[in-house]
Amino acid sequence: MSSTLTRRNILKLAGGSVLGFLLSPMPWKTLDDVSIWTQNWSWIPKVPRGPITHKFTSCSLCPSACSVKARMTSGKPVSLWGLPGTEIRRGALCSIGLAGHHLAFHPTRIRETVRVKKLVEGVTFDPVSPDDLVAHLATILREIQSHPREGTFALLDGRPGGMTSDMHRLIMSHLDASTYILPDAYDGCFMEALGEMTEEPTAQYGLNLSRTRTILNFGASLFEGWGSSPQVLEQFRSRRNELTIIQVDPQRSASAVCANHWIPIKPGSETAFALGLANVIIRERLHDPSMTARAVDLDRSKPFSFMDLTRQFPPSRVSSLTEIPEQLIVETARQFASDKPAIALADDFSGEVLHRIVWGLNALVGAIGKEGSVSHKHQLPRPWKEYQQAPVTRLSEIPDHSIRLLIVDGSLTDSTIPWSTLHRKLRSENCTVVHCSPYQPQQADLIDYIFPVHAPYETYRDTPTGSYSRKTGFSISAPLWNGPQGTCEAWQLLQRIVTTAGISLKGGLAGLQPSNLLRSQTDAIFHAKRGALHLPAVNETVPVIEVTSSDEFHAAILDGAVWSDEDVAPPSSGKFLFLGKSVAASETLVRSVLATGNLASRDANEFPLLLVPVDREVASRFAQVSPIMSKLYQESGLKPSPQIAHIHHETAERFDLVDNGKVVIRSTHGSTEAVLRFDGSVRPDTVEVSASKIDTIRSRHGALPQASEIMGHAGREQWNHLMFVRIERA
Amino acid sequence: MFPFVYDFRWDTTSLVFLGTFFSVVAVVALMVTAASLRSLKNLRGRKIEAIRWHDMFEDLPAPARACRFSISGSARGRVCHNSFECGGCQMFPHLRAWEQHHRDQHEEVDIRSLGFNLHDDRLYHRGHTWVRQEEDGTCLIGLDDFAKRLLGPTPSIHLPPVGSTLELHGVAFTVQSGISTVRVISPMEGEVIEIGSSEQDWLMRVRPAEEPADTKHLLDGRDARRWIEFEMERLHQLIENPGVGATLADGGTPVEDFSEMRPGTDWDGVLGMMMLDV
Amino acid sequence: MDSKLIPRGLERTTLRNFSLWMLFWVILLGFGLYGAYLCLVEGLNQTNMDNRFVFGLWIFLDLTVIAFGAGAFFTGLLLYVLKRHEFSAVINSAVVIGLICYSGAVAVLAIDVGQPLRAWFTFWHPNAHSMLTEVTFCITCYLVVLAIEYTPILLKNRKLKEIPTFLVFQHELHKVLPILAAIGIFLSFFHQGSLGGLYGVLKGRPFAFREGFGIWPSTFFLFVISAAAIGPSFVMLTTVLVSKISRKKLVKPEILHSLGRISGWILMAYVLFKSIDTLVWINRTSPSLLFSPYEYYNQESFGTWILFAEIVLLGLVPALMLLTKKLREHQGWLVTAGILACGGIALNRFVMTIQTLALPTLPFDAFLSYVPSWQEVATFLAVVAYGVLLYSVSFRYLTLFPQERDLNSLARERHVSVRL
Amino acid sequence: MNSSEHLTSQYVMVIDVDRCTGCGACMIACAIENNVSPAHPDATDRTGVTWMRVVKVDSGKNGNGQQARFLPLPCQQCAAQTPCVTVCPQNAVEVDESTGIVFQMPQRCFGCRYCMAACPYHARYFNWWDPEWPEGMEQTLNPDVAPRMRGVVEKCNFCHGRYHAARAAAAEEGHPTSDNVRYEPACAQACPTQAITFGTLADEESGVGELIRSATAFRILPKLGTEPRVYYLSELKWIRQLAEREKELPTGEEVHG
Repeated sequence: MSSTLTRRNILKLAGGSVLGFLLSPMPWKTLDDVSIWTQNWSWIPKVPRGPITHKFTSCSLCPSACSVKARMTSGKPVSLWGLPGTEIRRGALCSIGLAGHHLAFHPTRIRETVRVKKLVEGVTFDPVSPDDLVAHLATILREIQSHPREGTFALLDGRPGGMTSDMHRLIMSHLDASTYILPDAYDGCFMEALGEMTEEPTAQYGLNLSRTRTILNFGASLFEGWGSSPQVLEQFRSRRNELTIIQVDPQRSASAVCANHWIPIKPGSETAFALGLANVIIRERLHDPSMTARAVDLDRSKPFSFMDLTRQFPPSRVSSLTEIPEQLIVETARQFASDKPAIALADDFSGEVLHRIVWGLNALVGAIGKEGSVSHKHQLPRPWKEYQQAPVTRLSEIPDHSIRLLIVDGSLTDSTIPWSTLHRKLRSENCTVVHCSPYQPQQADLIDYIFPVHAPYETYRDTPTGSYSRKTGFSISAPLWNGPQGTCEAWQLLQRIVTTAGISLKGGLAGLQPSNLLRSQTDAIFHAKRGALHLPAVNETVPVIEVTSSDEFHAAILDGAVWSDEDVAPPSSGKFLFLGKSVAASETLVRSVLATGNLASRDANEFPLLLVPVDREVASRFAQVSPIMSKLYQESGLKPSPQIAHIHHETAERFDLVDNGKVVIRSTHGSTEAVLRFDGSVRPDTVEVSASKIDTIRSRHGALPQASEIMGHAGREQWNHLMFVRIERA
Repeated sequence: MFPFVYDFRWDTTSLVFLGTFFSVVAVVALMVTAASLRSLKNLRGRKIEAIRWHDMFEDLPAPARACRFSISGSARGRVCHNSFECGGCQMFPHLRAWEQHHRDQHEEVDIRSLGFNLHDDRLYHRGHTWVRQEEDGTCLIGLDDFAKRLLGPTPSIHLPPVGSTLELHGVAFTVQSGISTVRVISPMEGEVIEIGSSEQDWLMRVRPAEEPADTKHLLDGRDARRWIEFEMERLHQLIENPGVGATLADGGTPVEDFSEMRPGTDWDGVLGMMMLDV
Repeated sequence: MDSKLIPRGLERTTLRNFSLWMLFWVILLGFGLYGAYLCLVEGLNQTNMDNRFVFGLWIFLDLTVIAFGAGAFFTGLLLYVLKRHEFSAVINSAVVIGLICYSGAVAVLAIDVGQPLRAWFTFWHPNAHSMLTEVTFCITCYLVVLAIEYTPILLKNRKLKEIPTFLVFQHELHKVLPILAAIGIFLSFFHQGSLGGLYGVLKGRPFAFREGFGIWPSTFFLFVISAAAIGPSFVMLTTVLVSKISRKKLVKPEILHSLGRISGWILMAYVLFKSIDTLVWINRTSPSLLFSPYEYYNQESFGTWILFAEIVLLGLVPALMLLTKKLREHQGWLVTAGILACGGIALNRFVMTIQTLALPTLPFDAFLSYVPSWQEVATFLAVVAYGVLLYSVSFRYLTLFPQERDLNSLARERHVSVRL
Repeated sequence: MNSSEHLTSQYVMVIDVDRCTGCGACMIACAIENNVSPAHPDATDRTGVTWMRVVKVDSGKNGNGQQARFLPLPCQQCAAQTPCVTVCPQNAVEVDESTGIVFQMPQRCFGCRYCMAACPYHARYFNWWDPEWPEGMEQTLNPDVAPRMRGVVEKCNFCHGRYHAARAAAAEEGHPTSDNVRYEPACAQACPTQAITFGTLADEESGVGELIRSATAFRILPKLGTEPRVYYLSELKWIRQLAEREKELPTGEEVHG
């Protein structure tokens, strides 16, 4: 009985305490705290606070060099917006530019000088002291100076044309046994091919597409989302129906989607197609006599003539090579030749041969130097003369196994650096390669040291005026962040090495800093007294002659002003070459042309599918993009994800592959895993694989861009290089 | 959630919905509180024994609940729904009268049924206890032979202290035999005034709650005889040993301790079933 | 050893066997809980659900399990409201099953939501227009009711009832059970219904959208009826299963038969209504949204066979089986029919959850697929294991089938009456 | 095009499909503006967070006749029987009557994802992971928008942060806080071809009123009766028919949304 009583008491006690607890504020407080805690977790970042200001500058990621208005919180950029600026700066930032202020914090950022260790399980980056590196390189440089036969010093400039390039050339002009190298393909080399074909190689050309009626596009970036022509975008925006865009593209790129006509061409047969068009134009006498009159090698005048070449590409043959109906070829040619002004464009990385032929087409229809096509423009006024600078050498012209010390300036571009060709040019043993880049390189196998340079918006940087601007222009991207300790520009490394090596630099180059370099540049422009200055803050344009002092000019430039040059009179009627300068050059060209179309020999059973590298624009142009680009590449199907390959379902069925299935893609160069997606727009017997090396956060976990995995170096350097693959279920 | 508290929506749907919800909660809460309060009342009002008996009676298997008249053969297959409280059973008077009328007056009572001593002066309870009314109005209570054999030779019996009260069908005392303990159901209501000593046959002397003690629910020797047979039958079924049934049925002397008959049966269960304690 | 806990006169297997049996399920439970733990700590990225397949295995499990749990409320209805006393033989078991199903479902829901700690916001800022609010409120209340209904069964345990407080409390609770049962029926009606409404109201999902009566789409009522239809079947199935495993007669066969019969009638009604509903949907509702019903079934994996299976194969057929006396009274057929019926309802819940989400709504969208991750499956198994454990313990130590004692001396009763 | 159900004070977005080049600037601008983090390594096109999502829509035909367009898909801000609002169990979604903006309260959402099942436009996104920015990048977060956390649903709200900023600015200039201010969502600002027009019907200058009445205007799945506040323009018949489901549809295979 007593036990029952105690039990009852215990129950009473328990009940009472529960009741008491409920009546106390404690449970409610706890609930409240829980709800508050569940609404802001400590590990979710807090947003920055502070005064909101704005800063005007411009984007240096691609030659379009858009004007930018940066929104700053307590002096740090939180967003970048395009400014509707002058006609040479398209004020609409692309997705990559919009996230430009992220690039300083990219996961693959290199923050200190490192030595690259290649191990079986992969590469590692071990920090080294920059001074030691400079001393080491200086000794090598000294040895090179004393024994040139032992091998030379070379510097490869990833993106030529800016102040940085000038500095490289100026400094290198003081060195013996050293060459300033340009890659065979780089931003704007399509336009430069034109220079090769006229008798004024130093002439600058710009595209003037505001009144163009027909654009025949061989994969140049019109609507890929970056580096697009402001005039074309403007025409597209205003929905004026004058412009007809014909996209010749093996894959339905954004440009193909937006174009009026998409010609899904068989990969690698673009040159044949272009020649087919030329053939029709000549046969039907649709060409422009004023231009062809200037042509040196159009007909019979030389052992190799353009006409002979085109004769070998009648529509019937071209149709079989390109798998495009004959009728379509003829119609395209007629439209291109009749609906003028017309211009044919080609991707910078589609190879010299195609460039030549495409310019040939343009010449035929008289598109050169005409309103609405290609126009001349001034050189940018420089503070130094051409002769002060080291000459420009093309990589292909460098003798094999000659380079002992190589410095690569990859501050703005990475994936277009022709590592394999460089490999051939390097001395087989005892050679040193230094890569100047803000980020871990895509291919580190040749690199010995990586020297950290500024990421975008960490220093003053100008951008060479791009092909799409018809006038020369100048603006700079100003630093929005302070770069990590010890980062500088590539030319400053060179400067240090040279001075450490005890070689004296003339003209005050020794003590030159980015700031006074910029100043001398702006002064040069100011004293040219040409063109006008657009001031974004007030959205006004003032002629340079009205600018009172060079200080004012300089200050304006620092505040994001854009200088644009004046128009240039139409070009002199100089001679024009369709093929090569020399007979030999012409011969090689013709040979390589004739080689196109008959596809590289391969075992059709071993590698039955043709690889179409997509999203080449990003791959070719940008050193790195913001991780936020995952929105386009990983979190939506908008841009081709490096992890996803596209194939036509009928092709897939033939190889018994399923939608969304994991597959292994093999080529002679290697293999990679991917998820296969069906897409009705993919050509039969091809597979579309991303060529871009989009480094979303995912890439921290080792996902490499696929095309580069399986295309090999050559493939990466020239996209028109054909690559065959085989796909198996993983 | 509550009116006037942050973000309460005053539209009809919300009001109807929350109204219903709160009423449901209210009803549930009410039910539980009611139950708890009544339990408290019962605990104080000493209704525990009654409740235990009633709940337990529900759980007893049908044979254990067979009506006394079905045992005596007057009302075949009748099962008691009144937890053996014949006093409160409306059928009882009729059946009793019917039985009185039809019973063969000359049938002599064999007080040695199946080797069990049945005493004519004792009234038996279905829980295998007996009651003897003394001249002085007190009653003696003891375990019948059947129970003794169920419980074996040396059961330890825990009797209540003198002065404690017994309730009808409450626990009179507990007996421990081997591993199992059984509550022995009190055949009557009253106060314990004396505890029987070991040499005596009875266990306690009780002063009944009312005079004369209500004995309707108890069986006289005559009924008891049929009842014992019935109980033997139940026992056989429980320990599943037809053999025993046979030997006992023809009046052979049964063993002193049933538990020896069939080792390995759930003897605890058997005890519970037979002594009406589950 | 634990014999003092086992009700007197009920035979149960030895503690050793029991422990071995339990051990297996405890291990499974542990594994499942690990999966659930990952989902809670790492987040729902552990599952294979995504922005398009927002519900998966778990919601399907919830809908099904709650439908199966309907036996609790329906038996309550039969026993307490319609006064069919014979069903007191299974009510305890039904209550335990109900408790298991509902607590299991609630537990899984708690893992399924992204921020479980905020779950109570639903009570704090309820949106009375949302079917999910209705579900949440009703299920929570009903779970409480079930817990209360379970208490007396628990307190009646041989050892516990020796404590007078418990003895008396369960006795008193027993008296108010009818009212609680009535409330349970009310709640069940609404949440079974609103579970159906959950999909029926989705106008953005023309495959699931249904017109209705008042604020409730037809699926509301279909879910109620279907749940009522298989509730008894499931009780019947579990009873048979348990008696097979424990090798005991638990209830009189007639009770199972009448459970089957009731199930059959309601299932028949369900099939009828479901067919009408489907016809209306195919010919009016869906076309009015410019969705031709045939689009829904042009995936071979989700072809029209699914509709046939749902209505005829696993609806009409078991209904007829249960309604034919001969088949019903043959245990084999009875069980088969029961399984078919339950399968049919499970399939219905599957279609409502999975197919609804798999089908594209946007015109330029593709058919989606989803395969649960191991964490999801593990959590699913945890619920099963939990159910088996709770039921086993209850069956061993509590009186789930009051007739069990009788039936184990059924033969004798007859014998006795002969001798009298 | 019926627009009677929109109050003139409510905001409307008009997207010119023929002008969209699929560059994705709107998606990036949106993510930066609203502090949406870069993808988790394991995120896919079905577990990411893209308030603004540009999908490639296909005419279905194969070969040369084949046509495609890019279709930006933000939250359609449904004006009538807004599906996500009615289903949310805890009033975490609200429609601002004056602006018509459907607003998600992430701090109240408990992640049941019922609203996502209800949304016919799949414009709602669940945070399957906690948001994560590479080290240092959190300095670039927009001060006007709080980042969300794992386990809650979020979606486009017509740049609510900008709306409030504009309201505040207007108030400073002494405009009555009642009338709706003019502002521009990030996507509209970022679009290189100005394909996105935004404003209230009352605001004549914005020109949305005129656009939604134009013959080329259409909305997605109008028959559902959700009366989206996002309109599309296109000269192309096939895309309009596709969006309105007026004819038999291509099978899933050729379609890549």
